[in-house]
Amino acid sequence: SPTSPALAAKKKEFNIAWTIYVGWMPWPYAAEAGIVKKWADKYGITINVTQINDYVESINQYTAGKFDGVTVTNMDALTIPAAGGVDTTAVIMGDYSNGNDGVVLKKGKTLADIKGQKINLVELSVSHYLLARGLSTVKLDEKDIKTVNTSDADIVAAAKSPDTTAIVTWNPQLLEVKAEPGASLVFDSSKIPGEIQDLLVLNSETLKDNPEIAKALTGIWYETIALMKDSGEKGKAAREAMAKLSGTDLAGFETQLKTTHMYYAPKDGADFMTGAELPRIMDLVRSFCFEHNLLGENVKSKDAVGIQTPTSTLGSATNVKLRFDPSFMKLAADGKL
Amino acid sequence: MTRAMNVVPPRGGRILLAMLPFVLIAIIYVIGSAERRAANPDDKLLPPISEMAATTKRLAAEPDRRSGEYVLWVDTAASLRRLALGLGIAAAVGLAIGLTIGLLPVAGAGFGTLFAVLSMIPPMAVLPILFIVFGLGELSKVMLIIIGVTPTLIRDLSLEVSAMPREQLIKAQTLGASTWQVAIRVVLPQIMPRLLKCLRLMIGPAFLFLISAEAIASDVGLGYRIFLVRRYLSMDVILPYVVWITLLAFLLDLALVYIGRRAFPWAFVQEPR
Amino acid sequence: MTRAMNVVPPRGGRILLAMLPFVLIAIIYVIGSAERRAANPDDKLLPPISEMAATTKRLAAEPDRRSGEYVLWVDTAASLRRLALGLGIAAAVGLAIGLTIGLLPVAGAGFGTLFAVLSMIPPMAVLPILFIVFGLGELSKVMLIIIGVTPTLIRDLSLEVSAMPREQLIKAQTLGASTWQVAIRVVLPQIMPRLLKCLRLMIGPAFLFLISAEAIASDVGLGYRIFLVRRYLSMDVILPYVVWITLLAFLLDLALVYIGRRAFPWAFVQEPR
Amino acid sequence: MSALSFRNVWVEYGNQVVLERINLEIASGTFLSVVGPSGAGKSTFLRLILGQERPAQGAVLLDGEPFPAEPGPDRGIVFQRYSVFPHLTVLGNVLIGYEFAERKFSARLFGSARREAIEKSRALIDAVGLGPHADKYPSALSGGMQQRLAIAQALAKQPRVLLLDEPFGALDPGTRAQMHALIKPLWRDLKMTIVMVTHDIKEAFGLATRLIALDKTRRDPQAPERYGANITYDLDLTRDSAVPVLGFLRAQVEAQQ
Amino acid sequence: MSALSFRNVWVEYGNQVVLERINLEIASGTFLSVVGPSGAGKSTFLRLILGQERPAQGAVLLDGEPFPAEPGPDRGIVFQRYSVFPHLTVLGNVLIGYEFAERKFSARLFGSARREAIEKSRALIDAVGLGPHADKYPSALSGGMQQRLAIAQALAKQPRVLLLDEPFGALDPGTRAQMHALIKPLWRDLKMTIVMVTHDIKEAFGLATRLIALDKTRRDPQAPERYGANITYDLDLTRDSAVPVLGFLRAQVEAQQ
Ligand SMILES: Nc1ncnc2c1ncn2[C@@H]1O[C@H](COP(=O)(O)OP(=O)(O)OP(=O)(O)O)[C@@H](O)[C@H]1O
Ligand SMILES: Nc1ncnc2c1ncn2[C@@H]1O[C@H](COP(=O)(O)OP(=O)(O)OP(=O)(O)O)[C@@H](O)[C@H]1O
Ligand SMILES: [Mg+2]
Ligand SMILES: [Mg+2]
Repeated sequence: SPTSPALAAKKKEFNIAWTIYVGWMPWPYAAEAGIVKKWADKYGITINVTQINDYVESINQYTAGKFDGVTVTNMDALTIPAAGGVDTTAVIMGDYSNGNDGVVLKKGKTLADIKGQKINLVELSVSHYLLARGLSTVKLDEKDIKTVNTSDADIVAAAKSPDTTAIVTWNPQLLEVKAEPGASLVFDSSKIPGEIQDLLVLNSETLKDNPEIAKALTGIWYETIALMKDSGEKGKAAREAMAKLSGTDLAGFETQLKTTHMYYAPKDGADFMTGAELPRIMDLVRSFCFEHNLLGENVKSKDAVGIQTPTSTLGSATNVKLRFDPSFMKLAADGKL
Repeated sequence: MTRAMNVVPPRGGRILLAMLPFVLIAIIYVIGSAERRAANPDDKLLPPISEMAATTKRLAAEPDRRSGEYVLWVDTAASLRRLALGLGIAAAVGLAIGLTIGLLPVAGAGFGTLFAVLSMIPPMAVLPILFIVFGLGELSKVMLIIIGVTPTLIRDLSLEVSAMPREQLIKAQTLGASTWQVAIRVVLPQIMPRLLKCLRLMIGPAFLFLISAEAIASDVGLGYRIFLVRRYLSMDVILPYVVWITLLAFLLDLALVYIGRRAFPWAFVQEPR
Repeated sequence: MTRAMNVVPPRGGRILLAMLPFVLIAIIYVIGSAERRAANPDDKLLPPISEMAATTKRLAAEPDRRSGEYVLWVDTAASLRRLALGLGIAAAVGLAIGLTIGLLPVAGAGFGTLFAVLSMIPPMAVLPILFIVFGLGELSKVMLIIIGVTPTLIRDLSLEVSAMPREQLIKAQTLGASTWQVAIRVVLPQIMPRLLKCLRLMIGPAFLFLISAEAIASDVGLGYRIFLVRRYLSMDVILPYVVWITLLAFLLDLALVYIGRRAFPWAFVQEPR
Repeated sequence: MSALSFRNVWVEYGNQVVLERINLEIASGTFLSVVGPSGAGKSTFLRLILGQERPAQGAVLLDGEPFPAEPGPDRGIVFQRYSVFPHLTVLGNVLIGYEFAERKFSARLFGSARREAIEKSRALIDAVGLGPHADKYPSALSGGMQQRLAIAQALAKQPRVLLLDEPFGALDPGTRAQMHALIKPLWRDLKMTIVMVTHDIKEAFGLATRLIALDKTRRDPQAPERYGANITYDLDLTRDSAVPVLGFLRAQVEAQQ
Repeated sequence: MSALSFRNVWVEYGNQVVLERINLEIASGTFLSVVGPSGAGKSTFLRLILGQERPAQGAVLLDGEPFPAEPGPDRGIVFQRYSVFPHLTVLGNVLIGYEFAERKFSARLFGSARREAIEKSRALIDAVGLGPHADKYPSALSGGMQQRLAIAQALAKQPRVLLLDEPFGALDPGTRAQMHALIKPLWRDLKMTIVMVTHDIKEAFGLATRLIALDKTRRDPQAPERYGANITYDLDLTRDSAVPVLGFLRAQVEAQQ
């Protein structure tokens, strides 16, 4: 269709969608503080940063072509746009979850106690992935438990219900669930560091024709998170604003930030992308996705969708749909933006 | 020349006319789908009809790889059970309270405003409280339907009762009827057709609440499946499910019309124009 | 002894009776809240009324530290604008189509089934498509209300038109009226009270759709705020918002009743019993 | 005993006075005809006796007692507009009176009690000439047939006071004569008090033992709503003297000559 | 010209035959009275002329042409049950006929055209005696007043054929005489064809130039629905000869003696 950015060549206006999550709060702050406009002007383009409340809807809209870029986790980038044929490139490796996602039991103290329980979680999400990874560490299988799909917006309320015994969720909901009397956190994402990544992805087609959008976005990102990291008054004000935007206060926001491994330095993000870890992680992720039919019901092998990292290509080389491109982070690291 | 309002299409023409807009919609869909596929061969948003048919066949006729269940039928059974329970209880409660409020001025004064206000509360917004009170199991799903549908039923039925010709209520009293007798022999049978009509209008909202409840916490059901596969934009599952839900709702609607015509022939004597 | 159905409470008693259930609910809430607080001093589910009052004051009377806006009022204005637009357009479209389908047998045959089917599609399930087609701006939120409300309006109004006494339509024709004249001078004014009644019944669903739309894509509005704080289970914000929405809806309802009585006195002459 | 008294009764709708200063004693067992021009307040007069309308001033008494302000089985009514139960067949419409009386809770009869009630109902239905239509719903009856059904319904309860609002207006002369032949002996045997509104002067004189005319006695052309109707004629028809021609009938008498 | 012809017309509801083998020629300018027992099919007969009902067999012709199968301004009607527009005042109910005719699109009159139409309407409203009630809604009118309003409404259009279904049934004799005095000259001056159903034999004979009686000629007690009504009497009232007593009236005549 003519609105599809896949067909668009040179353009001047770009739409980026974001959703509320601790690792993505720099985006609205940057928009509000004028950082977005500053960098957009520098590259002679316009960037609209739009909030979508529903995370899945934001990715769906990106996949349908309504947005040129979106904030997304590595797993969802693979299963929704990439599996949906939209060639997608991750240009910013923002952070990975280092405890932001967790498994909480109301009955039981260790992960092994989960056996036979009913678990409330957002099925087929990173929570599900975390659970699967956790189960494998205690030699359990998904057959040993029962999952109940529970909306992320309502999971805190669900956790209060007396008949709920096990929950897998992410922050800020995780903080609320953990605080339930008698609840214990038995597994979290800090046990699988780097596996749940928060990215900014762009449509590869748009990126190829308009590299300046990636440059502008990278510039915005690193300027903003530098502010966020700042320990002085300016940093505090920025973090407070971000907290407000995500519906919490400074203390709550900083608690969440603690369990988020931010790549404040562009070089660290780029290094992670070019490292040997990434292909191993993506292989784990795509295996999980394939086993749960997330790559499409008719897909016969986990190789169907190709994933390209700077060091290697996983799966079909002729059907690469998810790419990791560290070049813009490198430009930032080199101060060439 | 005959006035437009007096032109009655013949029986055959009527069926053709009724089909026409559906055929048009199907054609528009096919074109839209083909266009998107031309631009992106893996497009998931508007899958071609052949692909949806294949998915439907797999969901309805092949056991699931992991659970061994026939997904479509398991989902349908679970959802219909919840829907039937919810609508059934809502109908009974709505009928009883609506009749009381409409017939007794004292009850109307005491509870009319209450239910007018209750019917305005968005049920989704108070879900957390519902969860605590009714748990996360089947009960809370059925309750969401009941809570969503009953206040409207109550309001509509009580308005209907108070709009009944006063002459009839007076006539009944001159025939010696007590309030209770008026309620069960005069008012109740006369609002039953209205109840059916209301229920027909409420099928849509009831499905809406059911799907929302299943989207929030569930492990089986039509709404569960739709929201599960929404995670990877499987429109080839969502669209057939939506069509299936619409078909189910439409059949339920037809069934209610049929029941109405059989059970309350007097209400339909003059209806066909 | 007077029959229960003939006991009419006096004016003052009626108001007292109407208040009673609300007072009861408030008392139950206060007790429940106190109990939960006693068990867990950090309980968030049923905050005491004092806490909710403080939160409300903060949202309504203190400018937001960052934006300088009065959150409650900004949310209310945004939501009411969407609601008014959505309901207004739905009413106009519903009236036009409902009247046409009810009055013209050909239109009824052609589109009656279509709208019966359309009214059964759960709008939430096709949300992704709606957002794609109508974008993510104000339009899609208004559209969700329109799509959710209009088919029901169309069905109800067209049923109402076809239930009009045939004698009146025939009388109008013997007075020389064309189809168009029958529509605007005989049918339209007589279904206006019904439209108002329908709109009253649709206020609840309209708010539901609005809140759902705002929960998915928005950055201001009553539904957005509820969605935003739901993850923290901030019932001290959610409950006042729910009460506020209910109050708004109830006032809207009263306004529609008032408009109906002023504009269509003939429809209410016999109503008070 | 079922004597009715009106003591200085006024009825008003908003600022329109409909009836004013009505003083009337109706002895038990009277067959009272009420005549008067259209819109005079005849139906309103009946509604007062029924307890459906309360006087703005004054009181209506039954056997000297203040009136129960609600309709009851002691006062039957046939309304001016057909008012049968649309959801019951002809038979069901008559039967329901017996069912109300005999089964307080279920209001339904079964077995032999039902057969008996059906028999009584059928006799009444045959008497009003609806025998072949016993299983039809009211919507399939002609206007006059519905009116006859309403009459059968009211008679089933054998009320002490029977109120008839133009009961035979929609009937052809043949059927009307049948109805007269039905009601007169019932009135005599059951010692009912009957109040009948009619426009048929022959009928009014032929059936009744007493006749009153309702009409406005004063008119203000600028404010027609300021004055209500009153009793302008009150004739005892049991005396064997000549009956005076009613003033307000003159136009009609002239027109027919 | 407005002559009506019935050629072997049958009307059936489901398996019930209502009218059978009706053959009738009604000359233009006739004032035809239709009498017959309740439920005979008189209203159905009018609905046929109106185009509201289609015959199961046979044809109804207007001036020899097949009938337009829909109601039109050439045929006015006053229904048996009051059928005025509830959402318009008395004045609005009469006015709307003029508005339909003169403003195709808006169906509303303004300015001097409106004033003129209001004048004509008021004259009619005064003629039926509703002058002081011109601003009331129908729900605040008595039964007879609604009926008079319906008459005024139908007369406003001066139709070629006027159909009256017991138009004066709910009126007192005085008002009824007024209505007769109103309609007779209009019929003469406008050369209308009037078909009037009535139960009042005096009225039927007094106003009409021709009278027909509808009744069943054959009855099967086991299956009353198998036979429909037919024309049992057809009297020309313009001849100066004695009029025979109608058979089906005997009961009534006897009862009144
Ligand atoms: N609900 C009402 N609201 C206002 N006025 C009313 C109402 N009902 C009746 N009226 C007025 O009361 C007066 C008497 O009405 P009523 O029905 O008693 O007359 P009636 O004598 O029975 O006439 P008819 O012979 O035509 O039936 C009328 O002028 C009428 O306009
Ligand atoms: N909608 C209908 N469905 C079935 N039967 C009907 C319907 N309308 C009328 N009938 C039947 O048709 C017959 C004639 O009815 P119609 O109304 O023409 O009688 P009528 O001569 O006008 O009687 P009345 O003097 O009582 O008004 C009746 O026996 C009635 O039962
Ligand atoms: Mg009256
Ligand atoms: Mg008739």
